[in-house]
Amino acid sequence: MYTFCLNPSYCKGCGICIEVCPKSAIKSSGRIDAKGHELPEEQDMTRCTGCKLCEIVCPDFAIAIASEESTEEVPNEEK
Amino acid sequence: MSTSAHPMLKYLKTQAPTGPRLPLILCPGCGAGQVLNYTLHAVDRILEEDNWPKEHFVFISGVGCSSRLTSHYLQFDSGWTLHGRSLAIATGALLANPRLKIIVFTGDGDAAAIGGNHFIHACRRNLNMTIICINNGLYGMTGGQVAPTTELGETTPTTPHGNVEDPFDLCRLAETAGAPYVARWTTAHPRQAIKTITKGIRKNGTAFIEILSQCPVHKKTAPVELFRRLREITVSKKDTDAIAAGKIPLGEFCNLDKSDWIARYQQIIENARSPEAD
Amino acid sequence: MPISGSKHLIQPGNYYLQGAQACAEGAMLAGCRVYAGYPITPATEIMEHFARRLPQLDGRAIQMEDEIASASVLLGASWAGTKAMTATSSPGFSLMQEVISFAIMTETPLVIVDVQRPGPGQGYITTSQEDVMQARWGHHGEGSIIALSPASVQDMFDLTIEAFNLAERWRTPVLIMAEETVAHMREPLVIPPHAEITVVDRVKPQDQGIAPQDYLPYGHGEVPPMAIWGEGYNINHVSLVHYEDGTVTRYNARTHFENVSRIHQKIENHIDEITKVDARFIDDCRHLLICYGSVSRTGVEAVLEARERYGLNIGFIRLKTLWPFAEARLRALVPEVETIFVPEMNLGMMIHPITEALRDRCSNIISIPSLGCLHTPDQILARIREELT
Amino acid sequence: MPVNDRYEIRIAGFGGQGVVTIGKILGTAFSVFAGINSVNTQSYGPESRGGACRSEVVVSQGEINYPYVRHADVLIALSQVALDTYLADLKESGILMLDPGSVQTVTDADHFRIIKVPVAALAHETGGLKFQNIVALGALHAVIADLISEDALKDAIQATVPPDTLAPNLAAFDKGKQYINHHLKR
Repeated sequence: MYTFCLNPSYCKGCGICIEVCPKSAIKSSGRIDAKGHELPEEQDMTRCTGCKLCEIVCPDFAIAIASEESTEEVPNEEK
Repeated sequence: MSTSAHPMLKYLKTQAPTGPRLPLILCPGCGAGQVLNYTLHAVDRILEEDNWPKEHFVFISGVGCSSRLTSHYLQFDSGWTLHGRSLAIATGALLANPRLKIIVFTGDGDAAAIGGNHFIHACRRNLNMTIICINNGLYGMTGGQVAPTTELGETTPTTPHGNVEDPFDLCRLAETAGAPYVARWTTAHPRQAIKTITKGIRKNGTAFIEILSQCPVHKKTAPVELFRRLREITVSKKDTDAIAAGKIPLGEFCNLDKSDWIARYQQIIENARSPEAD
Repeated sequence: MPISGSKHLIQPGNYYLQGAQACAEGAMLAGCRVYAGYPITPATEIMEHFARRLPQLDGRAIQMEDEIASASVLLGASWAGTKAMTATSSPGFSLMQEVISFAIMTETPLVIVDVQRPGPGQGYITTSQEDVMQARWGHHGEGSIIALSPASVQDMFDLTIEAFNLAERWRTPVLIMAEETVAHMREPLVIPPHAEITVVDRVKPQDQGIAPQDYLPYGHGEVPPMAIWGEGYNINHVSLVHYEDGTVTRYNARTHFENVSRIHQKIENHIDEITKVDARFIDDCRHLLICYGSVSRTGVEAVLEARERYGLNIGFIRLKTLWPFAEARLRALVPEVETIFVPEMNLGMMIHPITEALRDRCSNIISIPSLGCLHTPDQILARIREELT
Repeated sequence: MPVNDRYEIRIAGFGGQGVVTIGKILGTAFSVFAGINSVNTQSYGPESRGGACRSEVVVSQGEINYPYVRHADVLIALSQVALDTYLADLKESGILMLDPGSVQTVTDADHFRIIKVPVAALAHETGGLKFQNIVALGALHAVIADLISEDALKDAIQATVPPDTLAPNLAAFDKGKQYINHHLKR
């Protein structure tokens, strides 16, 4: 089981992640954020195979696909 | 909502003393961010597998949208330099310290127009650098003007009546000029791009990798639409019929073994410093 | 800082060399290990000397595709921790203005020699001082520049070492405004014991105990310590208006002013430390001759003759540093005089800052121009006598 | 030579005649091997061969300010054009050395001390035309031997020419010097 983690302050709503997902696990949220971007959201993450294509193609480093045993953490923020 | 973050953020300066540096300055759906993502995946793999010190990696760029990738985002040594001159600057860095692993981000205007002369000579000289050219077929930063890679007939702000010039094939140019490693992919080919960039960085000598990219803003088209189009207009280099019909070939065009500038010059240094020399 | 001992460095002793060779040998003693250039008369001899000698010192010389590329090489080499230089002549110097501007903003130490030839256009291949204003004002944007003016083969050696020291000390590009005359002439050259030669190296953040995570590439004081590529400081060189930490976003006018004025003032606030002026026969002189470069050789000969043969009480000043302009130094030296003569191998260029500095000391400041050749002493003398008798 | 007195030598001809090399050898001889200050300058056309070419050496026991010839003490003219161009700067009763094979016309000849040396012909006798400059240098030394020793000049030749051409160069020097001593001196 995988989790679709979106950083809404990085995402610009280009939709490429939705386009590349081979399983249609994510979809557009239909909501416009404060900067005018239409952000994606999960549709059905039970379909997700963890291929991470959405994470790789994201132009804004806004997506992380976490597996349940994921140890990935928030990056070190510079002082 | 999970707190997991993109794995490549470990290579980016998300935060600086004067405030946050991300999100990237690029427009929504810009392919340059994707190329950065692919490149960092390649570097990540190399750091994991090759035992190269991270501090030896240096990213250099010129001016233009693609060059914004080194404008203070990277947790690496980097230089955001002069329009067209990044390859000459990379040359200087390698003359000073040949152990550096130089990755140059450039665009089609930066590499082929204002930097065209430096580009062909960098390919000819064969210093150990990886040139990643993000080709969106126009000048994005200044408003979508015609570039040396713009298709014949296209209208742009500076070709309002249509472009009368034929575009450069940058890979053929690089190969003819002598670069030992030349390849092309698009932003819509992420896994192939990562594999090729990894190979390019590992290549001893000048590696030229062209990534065809999308500019949704100046093409006035949705990113996803352009992303699909990149798949449609390109084919494998092996599909000669489709290429003859006008499709753009993708893949590795050459991968030659030849000694690089530093290795050849090292012989001169050793001769000059040998006890037999004056 | 002691010079790293190498049997391949020019050894102390007496030599008879061309100015071009003295310049290259001085650079190598100062630590220059990368040279990039493009052939152009009358500067080519410098490059040919480097190409022959640098491999012996484990350095690298390269012929680039043009002067823009040559100057660009210096940026990369300097950032990677090596002192680097190029030499060109006037048409090539025009092409290098882009890099000079960029190096000022990115605070990159490098040295550019302009062996001046006459212009405009291709002009000719003889001697000239027609680029002295371009040296200061040729680059786009604000930013002070350091430019030196050698007059002898010994100067070509000494001032090249000085140029590297100034570049490293102030983290800035330094120009050597040579002329065909001094680049091609041969003269005795004395190489002092290496221990007597001062060599300055840039301050790195490591030297000040600054850790990578605390490092501000454009901070920590008037002249920021400079991190070297490959040493783990993740330095990003930027020429867009930036904050101390290199951030370029969130533009505002105050940051812009602070950024550029610091870069300008780090030079302008230290003019006395940077500049050199030679003066002779200044006490109680009634007239004065001010010049620079090889013209100062003719100038002093004309002054000696004017004093000895014609009894004219005329003093002599030579500017060894053209930029920053040594205005305060000049004002401290120069008394009220009746006439100031300024011979130059152009149609009157440095006469402008000289006039600006001394207009209350003298109301009759006269240009003695020459194009394409060094004035003869007789030419200068004739103009002096025409004015004063 | 008194302090601050300048002795000025100008050599002029076509490019390729070795004009620049004699200037360099003379300067090196004076400054490196005889300890006398000198400045050597040169000018040449953009063509490497065949253009007008000039080399000068100014010698002084004191400081040399103006680096070029003001009033030449010696003019070695290896072509008619060189003579016509530079004769005006030669001092009254200055030394004018010329090859009668290439310089035929001298105006105001009685104002100067003219020394005719068939440098080209003598060079052919020693090893070829390329040694004509050193023949001229040897001949010059016979005339200015009071200013500098033969050893200093020969040391300077050795320091300047490629090692494998040293022997013919020294022979050419001797040839020029002997010609003067045999033919023109009592």
